[in-house]
Amino acid sequence: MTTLVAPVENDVRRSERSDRIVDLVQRQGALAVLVVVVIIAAAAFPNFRGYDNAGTILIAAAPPALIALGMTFVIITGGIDLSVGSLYVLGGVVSAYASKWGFLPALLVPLALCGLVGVVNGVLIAYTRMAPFIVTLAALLGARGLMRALSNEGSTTYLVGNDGFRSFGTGSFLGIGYPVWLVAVVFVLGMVLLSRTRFGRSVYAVGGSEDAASLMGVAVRRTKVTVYVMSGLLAGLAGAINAAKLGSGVTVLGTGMELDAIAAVVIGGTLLTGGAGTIAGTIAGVLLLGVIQNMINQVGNVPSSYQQVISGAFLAVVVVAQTYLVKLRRRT
Amino acid sequence: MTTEALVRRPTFDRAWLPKYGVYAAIVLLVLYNVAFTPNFLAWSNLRIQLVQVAPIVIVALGMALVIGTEGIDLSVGSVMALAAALIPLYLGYGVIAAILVSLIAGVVVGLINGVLVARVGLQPIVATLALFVGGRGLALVISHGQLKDVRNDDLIFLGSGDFLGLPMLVWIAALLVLVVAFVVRRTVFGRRLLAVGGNRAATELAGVPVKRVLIGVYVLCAVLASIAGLLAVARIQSSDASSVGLLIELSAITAVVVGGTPLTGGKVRVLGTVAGALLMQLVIATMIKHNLQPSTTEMVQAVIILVAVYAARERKSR
Amino acid sequence: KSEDSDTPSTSGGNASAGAQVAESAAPGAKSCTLDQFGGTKIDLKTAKIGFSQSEKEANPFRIAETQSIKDEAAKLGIPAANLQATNANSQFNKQISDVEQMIDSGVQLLVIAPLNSDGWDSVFAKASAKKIPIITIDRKINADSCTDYLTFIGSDFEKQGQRAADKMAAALGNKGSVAILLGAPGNNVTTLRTKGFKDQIAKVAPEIKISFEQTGQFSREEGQKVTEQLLQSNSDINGIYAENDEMALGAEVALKGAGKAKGDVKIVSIDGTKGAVQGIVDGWISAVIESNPRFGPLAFETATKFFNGEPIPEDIIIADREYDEASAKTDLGSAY
Amino acid sequence: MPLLEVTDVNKVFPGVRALDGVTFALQPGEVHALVGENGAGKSTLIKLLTGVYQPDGGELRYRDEPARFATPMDAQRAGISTIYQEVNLVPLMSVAHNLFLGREPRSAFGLVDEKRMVREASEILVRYGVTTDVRRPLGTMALGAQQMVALARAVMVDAKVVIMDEPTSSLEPREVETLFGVIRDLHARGIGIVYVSHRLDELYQICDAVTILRDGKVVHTGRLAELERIRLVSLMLGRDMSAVRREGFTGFAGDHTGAADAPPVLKVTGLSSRHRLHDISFAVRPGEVVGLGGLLGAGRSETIKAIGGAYPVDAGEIEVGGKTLKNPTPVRAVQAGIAVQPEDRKAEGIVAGLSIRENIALAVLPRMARLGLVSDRKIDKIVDTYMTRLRIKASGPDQRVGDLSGGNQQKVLLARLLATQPRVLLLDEPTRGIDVGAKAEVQALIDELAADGLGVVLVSSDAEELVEGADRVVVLRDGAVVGELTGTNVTTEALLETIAAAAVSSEEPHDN
Ligand SMILES: Nc1ncnc2c1ncn2[C@@H]1O[C@H](COP(=O)(O)OP(=O)(O)OP(=O)(O)O)[C@@H](O)[C@H]1O
Ligand SMILES: Nc1ncnc2c1ncn2[C@@H]1O[C@H](COP(=O)(O)OP(=O)(O)OP(=O)(O)O)[C@@H](O)[C@H]1O
Ligand SMILES: [Mg+2]
Ligand SMILES: [Mg+2]
Repeated sequence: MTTLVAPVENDVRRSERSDRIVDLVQRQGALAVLVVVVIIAAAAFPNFRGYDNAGTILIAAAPPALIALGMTFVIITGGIDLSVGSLYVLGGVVSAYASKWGFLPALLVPLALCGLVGVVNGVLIAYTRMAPFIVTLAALLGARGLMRALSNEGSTTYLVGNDGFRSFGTGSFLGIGYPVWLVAVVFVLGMVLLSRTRFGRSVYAVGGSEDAASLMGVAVRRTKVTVYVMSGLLAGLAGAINAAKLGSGVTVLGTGMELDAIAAVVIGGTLLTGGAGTIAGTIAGVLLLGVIQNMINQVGNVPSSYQQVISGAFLAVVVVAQTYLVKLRRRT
Repeated sequence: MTTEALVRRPTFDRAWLPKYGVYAAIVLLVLYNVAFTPNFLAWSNLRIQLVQVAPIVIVALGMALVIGTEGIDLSVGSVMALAAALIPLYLGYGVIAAILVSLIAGVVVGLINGVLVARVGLQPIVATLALFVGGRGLALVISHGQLKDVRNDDLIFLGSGDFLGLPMLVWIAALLVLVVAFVVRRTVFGRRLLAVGGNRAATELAGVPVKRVLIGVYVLCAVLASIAGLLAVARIQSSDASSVGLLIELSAITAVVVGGTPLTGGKVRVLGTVAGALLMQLVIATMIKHNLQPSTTEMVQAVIILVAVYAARERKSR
Repeated sequence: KSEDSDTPSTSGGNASAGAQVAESAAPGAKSCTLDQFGGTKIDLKTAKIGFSQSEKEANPFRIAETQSIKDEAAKLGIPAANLQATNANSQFNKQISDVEQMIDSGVQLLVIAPLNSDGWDSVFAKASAKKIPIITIDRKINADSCTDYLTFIGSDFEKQGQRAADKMAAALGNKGSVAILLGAPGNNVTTLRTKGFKDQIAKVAPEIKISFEQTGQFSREEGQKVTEQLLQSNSDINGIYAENDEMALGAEVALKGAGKAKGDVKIVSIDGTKGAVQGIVDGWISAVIESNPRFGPLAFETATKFFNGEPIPEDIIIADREYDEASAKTDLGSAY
Repeated sequence: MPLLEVTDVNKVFPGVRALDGVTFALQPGEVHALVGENGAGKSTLIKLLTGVYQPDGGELRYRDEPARFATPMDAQRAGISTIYQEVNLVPLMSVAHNLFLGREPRSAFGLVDEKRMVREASEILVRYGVTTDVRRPLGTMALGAQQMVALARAVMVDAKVVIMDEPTSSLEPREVETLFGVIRDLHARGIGIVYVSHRLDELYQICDAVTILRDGKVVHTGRLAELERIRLVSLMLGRDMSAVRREGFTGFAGDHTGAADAPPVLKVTGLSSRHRLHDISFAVRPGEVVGLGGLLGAGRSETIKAIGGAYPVDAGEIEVGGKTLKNPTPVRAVQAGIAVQPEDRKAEGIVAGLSIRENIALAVLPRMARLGLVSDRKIDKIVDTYMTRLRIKASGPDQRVGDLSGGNQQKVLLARLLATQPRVLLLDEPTRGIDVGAKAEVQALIDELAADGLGVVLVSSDAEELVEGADRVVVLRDGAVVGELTGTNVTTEALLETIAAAAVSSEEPHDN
């Protein structure tokens, strides 16, 4: 086809350099805050600087990071998954149980079970138009009930019977625990999946405008089911690597984990309304929460109640700062 | 287009389930209990159920209003804890003073939430998450983490006293239900609230002070939560900031949603919310009375939530 | 009119009144010396010590426990900066990373109040690499002593349950119908206190029927709610075994609310907090088995002995006292 | 042999029969107009053709074979491309991603080839007159440009059929020309086109055949050239030709007799907002209709919103009835007597989930209440008044506004504005997307209101409407006033000339 008319300036918003910078800071706001916080922590606490301490932060962040990764996908489609905390515990329990059959079952059985719950979540949400909040709230209860049913009301802690699996959880390479490497690989895959594949594009499209996406030929339902399955799988995987690390299927975990994950994702700049967000941001969000926790411990002897006040205040400050950055971007 | 085709009332049979499903479920559950649970029909039993559900109803009322504006408030449990923590501190100045202080705490938390949502423009779930985390910590700081026994007769009367044969708690909850129903149906604030939930941009352009309405809603919700908090203190006769209102946000949201109020805003079903809370209370009571294990209770709750919400789900209309 | 409870410092510091006493170790039990453990001798006064608390200091037991550790450290002249204390806020993973972080920062002795008995593999891997002795208090960790950790100091939860059963049997005259208010599901304490109680009841008073068990989540409010429900549907109940004092106090409120008189339903519970002992004095509670939280003196004493080369037994079980109608009034002062 | 054909299809939504035994055939190389009033069933028919809905009965044939499209993707794969009525793209996604969604160019490992996509997107869009950084979010572009992206997206694939549901409702004249160019091009290549529009002149410009729907039934189908314009309208409305002839096409009667020397009821001086509005000044006298002209993106909507307090301004003064409006917010603006009808009815106008009653009363609740308690009696009275006065067709005041036809929704919105007893009405595209009948009614209403002494500001992309409706037209471009038409000068030609002249003189972008 030939050019039909002379090009005109359609771009009503002239892009400016300051605009771009703000844009960058906004998109990587969490990273910026993370860098600042790390610098402060390193200056203030000698013990923070250690290589070991970094390893500890990372290994502690590994399971929450996996959960937040799944949550990122879900939130970008405009949904939410409250069941991840329960699935995480459930995954750990069945992983420890299945470890007596070997390394692979210890990894695959929790994936299968949690993936299945993800399928149920996804199908209910995609095909019945029930609100994700409520479907996954029910799944939170259901999965926890299932975990308790499988562990004699939580009183039986299955021990990891497979030495290979156990040493996968506690061993390290270059001073960094194996689980961290695994999580790093999963994150790279997640990034590629989200930003460089058609599936990733459809995730954004569904969150940006479900109707438009469906009219543009995106398989909306399949995309939705997929993200909830992914979220379930990742929560199960998080449970499994945690079981490997702890050497047992601890049943007293995971309460409030879903809110931590949501907080990390939001701090990372992903919009809860869907349609926008990055995985790099989520990593920064998860690490930020971990570093803050670590800093509070570094201060030493902070009473538990003050710790919560500080976390809450910090959360508010970060999110408010993020919002102002976004507003700033919109205004220019 | 012609007038005839414009008359598109949903037909009765299809609209029945979403509207009255909760009530039907309650009836079914009551019938089951009458048949299989000893002493279920006793007045004392009804009384216990009402007393236990009262705090959840009170919190759920506020939650319903917030959800009506397309928001959510996770901080209600922390507000209860704050209110509870303040009571013993000010009881020395009299019950009224203590109650006032805890209500003021609710107002303050509500203002913070409201300002974060309405003015700063945070997503409600994140805005209230901060106080969900920090609020309970603050309550613990205030109470030095100590559980304190409350031996004030006036306060205890609120928690376990009777008036005209009904527990005070139930009277208070019933009164608040009426107040909230009245606010939603009859006041300018209530109508505006629904409009904000239905279409915030349009409501703003129509000249409605949207931010004020939103802040008002969050304040109201927090005040209701602090009432629930002080009533909890009155009932258990002690103030324990670490456990009062724990996880109540989930119960409240469940009650609201099971009661037929959509999370998408623009609609508030006050009686439905009460029924939703009652249904969940009856489910738990039934499980306890039949001595079932927590795992079973949780799984049954999950199924009931799904079924109730599936039945009440809005058909998509464009 | 507000009832001003004791501040933490006085309740925990009331050492002489309720100090822990270790039961003599069973002869032939496994023990551990510094040599066997492979660590190096350090001087506690200058050492860096880490203390990991499991739950918020929001109930008398935890408050007294943390305070006792801090007070004893102060008493020994350990500078406050050398005692690093963390609190896991009931989040197990946080406790694990808290402890790992303390190991990274170079602590030389760890005192841990574990949230859970299992799941300490990664901590042990890290601690044993650096030969840091771990003393676990109040809850035991399922692992090998002298390799993974040094020793456990604490109560025998199962035995507490058994003793509660004895008290219940005595209070009910060996027959009746009993309800159990369970602790938080999945908690080891819950499991053991339940097992001990049930086994012992079956043994000493088979005519006592356990007709109801529901969780009260270790909380007063839940304890009250569940008791209200159960009094309604199981009107024949004449004993309630509460697995901690908080639930017992909740049950007390529920009994009052249901119009029961003192002693209609016998309550036996475990912990020994002031409130519950007061409940015995008031006549609502029959007996309380103590679970003593004042671990400070014994923990530091054990550590000192260990670094002096003395053998340390695998388990140091403390002799918990008990309160009943006879002793409650006089012993009220030593409750925490 | 028809390319795409449905015979005797029905579609029933709960409580409404949207299509009733419709038969429709599209020949190859034909531009087929599909017309009808709001709610006649045009969009529904299109959605049936493209797999969004499944027909309740009847048969769908494509290229002479029975066909069934389960999803829009199926139809797309088979060669049926569609531009749906509301721009159906994803605003938060980049232009390039929107253009290529679902068919992104892929490199090794099946990964999306971002570079190639951006390059190709730029190349493609230039042909549609869109020269923008294709990596920026689509939502930041003007509506017209968005529509062009949708068009490019639809035509990009190797389509046999292209369906356009009101593609021009948000296009400026030049863009319409581009669109027509594309259509002629497709036409020449033998592609079948279904074209829906409420703008009748457009139909006569480019369509070959026409099918008229009324209340879900086909009332006429045939060659368009053989159908007189007035007959087309009478068929659409189901009214007598003579009645249509008598009433004319627009509802405007002509000039308003607002006192020429009365002090202005609205005076805007030096209104500026960074990047968007530059020193805008104009005045409106009572009884006068002032048009705001200009191309899409000229800043008309922003001007209106700024006056209504809903768009931040950095400088400038707004006076209503001689009193300055300080720190304008929507609340203060309404109190001062300004009523704004926003451009996007669905997003910023109606509250779809609430009833007609609630919608009309929304802005005046305090007046309908004592001590914060609303009086339903008072509300019923004004609702009644306006429903009658604006001839709102509905089953009753309790009907959900979302269930009304576009025209009636618009009237509800107007009723809400009027209920505030404003002194100035700011109307942004009051007749967009509503059918001829409703349009005429709204236009007549504007006349009536002006006659009652209100000052009216009218924004319309429909040059004819603007010129006929307004007494004066202030022309904007790039957020600045570039001219004003008064008296006999208020003509379509003069309007287009002013816009064009301004376009030439403002070629160098201003910077501030
Ligand atoms: N999803 C739906 N659910 C219920 N009713 C619907 C739905 N879609 C359309 N309708 C109804 O079907 C009828 C036909 O609507 P349709 O959108 O096809 O009209 P249209 O001719 O495209 O009108 P317009 O010119 O306003 O776009 C209308 O009464 C409309 O309200
Ligand atoms: N500063 C801005 N930032 C982002 N988008 C903008 C900005 N300015 C304008 N736009 C976009 O440009 C589009 C066209 O602008 P606008 O609506 O002001 O044009 P208009 O002259 O009012 O035209 P009409 O009212 O006919 O649509 C709008 O959809 C808006 O989203
Ligand atoms: Mg249409
Ligand atoms: Mg506009």
